[in-house]
Amino acid sequence: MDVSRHDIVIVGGGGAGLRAAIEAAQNNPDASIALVSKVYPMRSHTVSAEGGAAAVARDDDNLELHGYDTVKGSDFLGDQDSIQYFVQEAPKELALLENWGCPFSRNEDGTVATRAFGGMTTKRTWYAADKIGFHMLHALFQHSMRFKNIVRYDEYFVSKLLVDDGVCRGVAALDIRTGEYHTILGRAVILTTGGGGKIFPFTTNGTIKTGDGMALAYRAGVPLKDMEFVQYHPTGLPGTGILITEATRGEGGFLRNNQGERFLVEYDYGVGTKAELGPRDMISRAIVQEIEAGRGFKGPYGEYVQLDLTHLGEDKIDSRLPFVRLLAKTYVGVAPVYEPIPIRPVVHYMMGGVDTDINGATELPGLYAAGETACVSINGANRLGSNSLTECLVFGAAAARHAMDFSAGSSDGNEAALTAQAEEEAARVDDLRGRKKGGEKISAIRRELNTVMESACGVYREQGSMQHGVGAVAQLRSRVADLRLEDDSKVFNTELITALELANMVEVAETLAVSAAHRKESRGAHTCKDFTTRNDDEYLYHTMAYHNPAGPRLGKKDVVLGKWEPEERKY
Amino acid sequence: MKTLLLKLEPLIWFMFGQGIMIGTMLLTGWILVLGILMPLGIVDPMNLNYVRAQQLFTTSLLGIPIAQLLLAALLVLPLWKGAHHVRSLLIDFGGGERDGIVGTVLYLIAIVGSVMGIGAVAGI
Amino acid sequence: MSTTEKTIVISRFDPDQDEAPRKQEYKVPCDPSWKVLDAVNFIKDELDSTVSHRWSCRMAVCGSCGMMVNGEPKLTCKTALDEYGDRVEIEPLANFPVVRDLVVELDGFMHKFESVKPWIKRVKERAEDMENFNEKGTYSQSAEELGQFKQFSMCINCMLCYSACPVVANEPEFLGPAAIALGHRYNLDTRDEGTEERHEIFRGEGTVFSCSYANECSEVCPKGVDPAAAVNQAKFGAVIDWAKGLVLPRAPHAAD
Amino acid sequence: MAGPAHPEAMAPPTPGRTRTAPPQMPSTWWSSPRIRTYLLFDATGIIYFFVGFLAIKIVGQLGEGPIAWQAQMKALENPIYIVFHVISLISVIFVAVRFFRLFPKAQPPAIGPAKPPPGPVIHAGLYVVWLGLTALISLALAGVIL
Ligand SMILES: Cc1cc2nc3c(=O)[nH]c(=O)nc-3n(C[C@H](O)[C@H](O)[C@H](O)COP(=O)(O)OP(=O)(O)OC[C@H]3O[C@@H](n4cnc5c(N)ncnc54)[C@H](O)[C@@H]3O)c2cc1C
Ligand code: SF4
Ligand code: F3S
Ligand code: FES
Repeated sequence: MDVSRHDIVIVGGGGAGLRAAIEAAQNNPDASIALVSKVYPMRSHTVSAEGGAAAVARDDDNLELHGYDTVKGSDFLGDQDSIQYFVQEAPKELALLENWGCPFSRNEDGTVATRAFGGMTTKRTWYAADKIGFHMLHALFQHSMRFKNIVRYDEYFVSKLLVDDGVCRGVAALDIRTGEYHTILGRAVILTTGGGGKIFPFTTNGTIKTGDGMALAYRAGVPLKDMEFVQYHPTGLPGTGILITEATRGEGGFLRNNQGERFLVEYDYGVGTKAELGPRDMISRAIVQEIEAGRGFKGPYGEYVQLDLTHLGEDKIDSRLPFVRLLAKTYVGVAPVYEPIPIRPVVHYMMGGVDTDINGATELPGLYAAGETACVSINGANRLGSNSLTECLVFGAAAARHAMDFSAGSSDGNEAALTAQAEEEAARVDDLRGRKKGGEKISAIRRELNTVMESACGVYREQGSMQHGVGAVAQLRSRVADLRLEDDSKVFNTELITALELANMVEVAETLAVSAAHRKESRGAHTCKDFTTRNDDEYLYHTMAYHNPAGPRLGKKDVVLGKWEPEERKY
Repeated sequence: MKTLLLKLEPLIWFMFGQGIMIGTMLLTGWILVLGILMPLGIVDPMNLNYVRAQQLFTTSLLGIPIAQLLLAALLVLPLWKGAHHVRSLLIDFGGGERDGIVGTVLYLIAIVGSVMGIGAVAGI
Repeated sequence: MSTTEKTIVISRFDPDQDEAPRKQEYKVPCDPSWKVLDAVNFIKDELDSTVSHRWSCRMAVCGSCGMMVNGEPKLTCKTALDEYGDRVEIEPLANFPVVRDLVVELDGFMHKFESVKPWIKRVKERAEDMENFNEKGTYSQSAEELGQFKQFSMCINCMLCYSACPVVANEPEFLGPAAIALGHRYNLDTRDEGTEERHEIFRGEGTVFSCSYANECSEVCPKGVDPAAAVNQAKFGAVIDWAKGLVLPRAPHAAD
Repeated sequence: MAGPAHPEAMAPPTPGRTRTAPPQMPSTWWSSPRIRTYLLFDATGIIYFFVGFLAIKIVGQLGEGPIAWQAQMKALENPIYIVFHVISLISVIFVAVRFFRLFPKAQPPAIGPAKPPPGPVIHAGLYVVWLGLTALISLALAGVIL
């Protein structure tokens, strides 16, 4: 088996992974940084982010306000030390991104322009028309090419963390091209593998978002934190789940029901005066209620409401939202300049993830995490739109700094033991490849998983269906062991990859369902019909899910408060 | 040969660009009258008899032999457009490997033609 | 919704078993709302899980799902299946070595991409250069200056243009449309100072002058980048800098 | 597919890690009207070569004296020459139309501080110059002016 050695290994080439790689490479020109990704970095799903990235930029704004908005958005479950660090680093990180060539939209005076976003008191979202993620990812990727000490492993699938002597010292990665395993050793590992929206049927997430990093850490004994909090984005296209950015509302778009009413204004859904600029969880709930009240439209992919941009005019749509125009035209055949766009809430983002401290460090020495896969936590029970791209930058960089420090003070570990673990993993996966026994089909299990998760952990949740979901997912986990794989070729065997991903998804879904069923309150994105209010007395803590062969074992972790006291979350 | 071509590529491209632009603009009227209308007798060829042709092609403006310059351009530039496009046509049909030799030969033809053309104009 | 049955022909190649690519036909019940990619995914999910292809975002932005559809390079997640008749042929991108089925070799492309030095190059690093920044730490750039290169920054690296370009097919060294467009994008960016160096690269091995302005790249580009415009603008700049270089001494190069 | 592309087309800088099938040209290489137009455009290069050398010969005969010139003008009445010139005229017009369409976008957005005019203006301008020059040259050759 090929073995290579680096100072640190970064798993994932999205916004967080690339930022981490650049930080490490720039500060340590002599260090060797491995960047391992299952797709070429520019294909990472950061590419799809549309709206923008938040950081204080205007004179009428300040860090305090950004911090408060974030804490309030998180329904007071976000850690306030992390949030303060986050808002303070945010402007510097976005300025760096600008220096590296990201084509941000501009104001008249040549400064970077900002737009309004849900839950933010003022315009603090930096944008590049409606393709910020694409531009951010490409700017980072292209900038990273400058550093010759970043060694890329493109299209390598990481399926196991190598742990020796209680320290994470590398990864076992399947070279998708050859079908052979490769041991990639480093004195520290950073997971930046993104979210896992593909657990759900309707999602804005791409097919590569299967929660791999969460599953890797989880199996290595690191707890997953706050997994029950899944963000539904209010405006996805029915059918495909393709995102129509929140910036449509930031720029002044309206939501309408089948009566033509702006229901967020006409009825009281608790978003108050913010109406369309309310936070995502609340607007998603409002839409579901609107539909349940019989004021939705019927369509081939279920009921929906409308997002009306017609009053913005063609010029504004073309300059600020050109991608939305294209997406609506291509995927639902609607011209937003003249007609409203059909939309419905879709799964968008996972607030929870690998538990880390403010430095990105996990409980397992040598293992770090950043980006959507991590839970620092600044997002708490509900993320504010445009905070997560900035989070990738801020905590990607922080994790890299701390991982490099750790790496400098650590030893190489026992190479033979580490390679042996990788050999074992290679044998396991080799066994899986093209095993023409077993009765389960990948696509069937995936579909079942999707159905279960939607009914158990939707916008509104009920104890009954959640409990049922827990049982159903546990069953799916045992059925995954009985997958039938047809493809026995080594080269670019995507069936094998899909099988590994499915196993990860099921594992992550189980922690999600179990965490959700346990939280008997309504907080942020977790809305229980049986327990409709927030219960700070009993549930103001982070849910921790630990790996356990029989199913996740739950624990608690204190929320870091101190600056802002919990209060009712009203907009 | 490929390396030499590579070094001269900017110059070649410049000549080609002039060929396609100026060459085309000058050729249209030339072909129309000299190649079609006069031979068909629609325009009397005597309008361009030896004496008048001599006169016309040596017209100068403010001491600049403007007609001769234009004529030189008309003769020389199309050859560069020709050479370059024939070369790319041959590449399109799978001639990437031979390109060094083919290109060199074609541009040599263009160079020889250019010298002949300038000679012809000077000889009027 | 009613489906229509179409015959989807997929080009198969497995280096372990096949000497050369072969065709395989599938009968697929197609929904009228489907994109071409949906049909391939249906085959993968329901009919034959050994078919290999790349895709991810299914919203025309990650650039991974380029394939030849009835002989033309297409972004399959953006191309409606309805545009085609009852028989649709899907092949891997033309002009690329084929790794497996619909998967092509990307490393040659990545190499070209990287060789134009696609990052902001400065003669002086940011820290030594504060007068160019405002107090927020960002460069000043007007909307108009942004507009000059914005279009060329929209490339999703889907490589359709490489599949369409006749010169790419025959001249392996040619940098090709997307890579040149990318270099040109940085050249037009007011924050960058690496133009002369990139023009030198443009005159090197993979010379921009190889382009014969077929314009096919721009015809097939799904993102309106118009790489042909970039390539031909780049020729102009490369010639000017070349001429300058004949008479003037060379300015110091920007740091890598 | 239409056939193999260059075997090294888009090849990785170092040999790939697994065996690959060689690159193929698009199967529409011959059938696509766009490609045919493009190939025809390149093929006009042959015509330009001939037109150029023919013109050199014509002007050369003018230098040889009145008799040679007269003979040259007579020779041009040969139908083969006429047909060739008709084809050339079509080629030249075809080149102009296609090239003038493609020309504006090849202009850099700024040349130093100067900005070229918008595309459609350049496009129209090229036509004006082309038609103007053609008229001028035709009239001059035909003896109407000068
Ligand atoms: C449609 C959409 C729109 C969004 N809009 C916004 C917005 O406007 N503003 C905002 O702030 N946020 C937005 N978000 C959220 C934000 O884009 C994501 O949270 C963020 O991009 C996540 O980045 P990441 O680096 O953590 O992960 P990703 O970009 O998802 O990257 C994950 C990386 O990990 C690699 N990887 C995964 N598993 C493995 C494995 N097993 N082995 C090897 N490599 C692996 C992948 O190849 C990939 O390179 C949006 C999200 C979506 C889906
Ligand atoms: S220029 Fe267009 S066709 Fe070429 S890679 Fe970029 S987006 Fe794709
Ligand atoms: S198709 Fe090729 S030849 Fe030039 S204009 Fe585009 S690069
Ligand atoms: S799947 Fe991302 S571009 Fe088609």
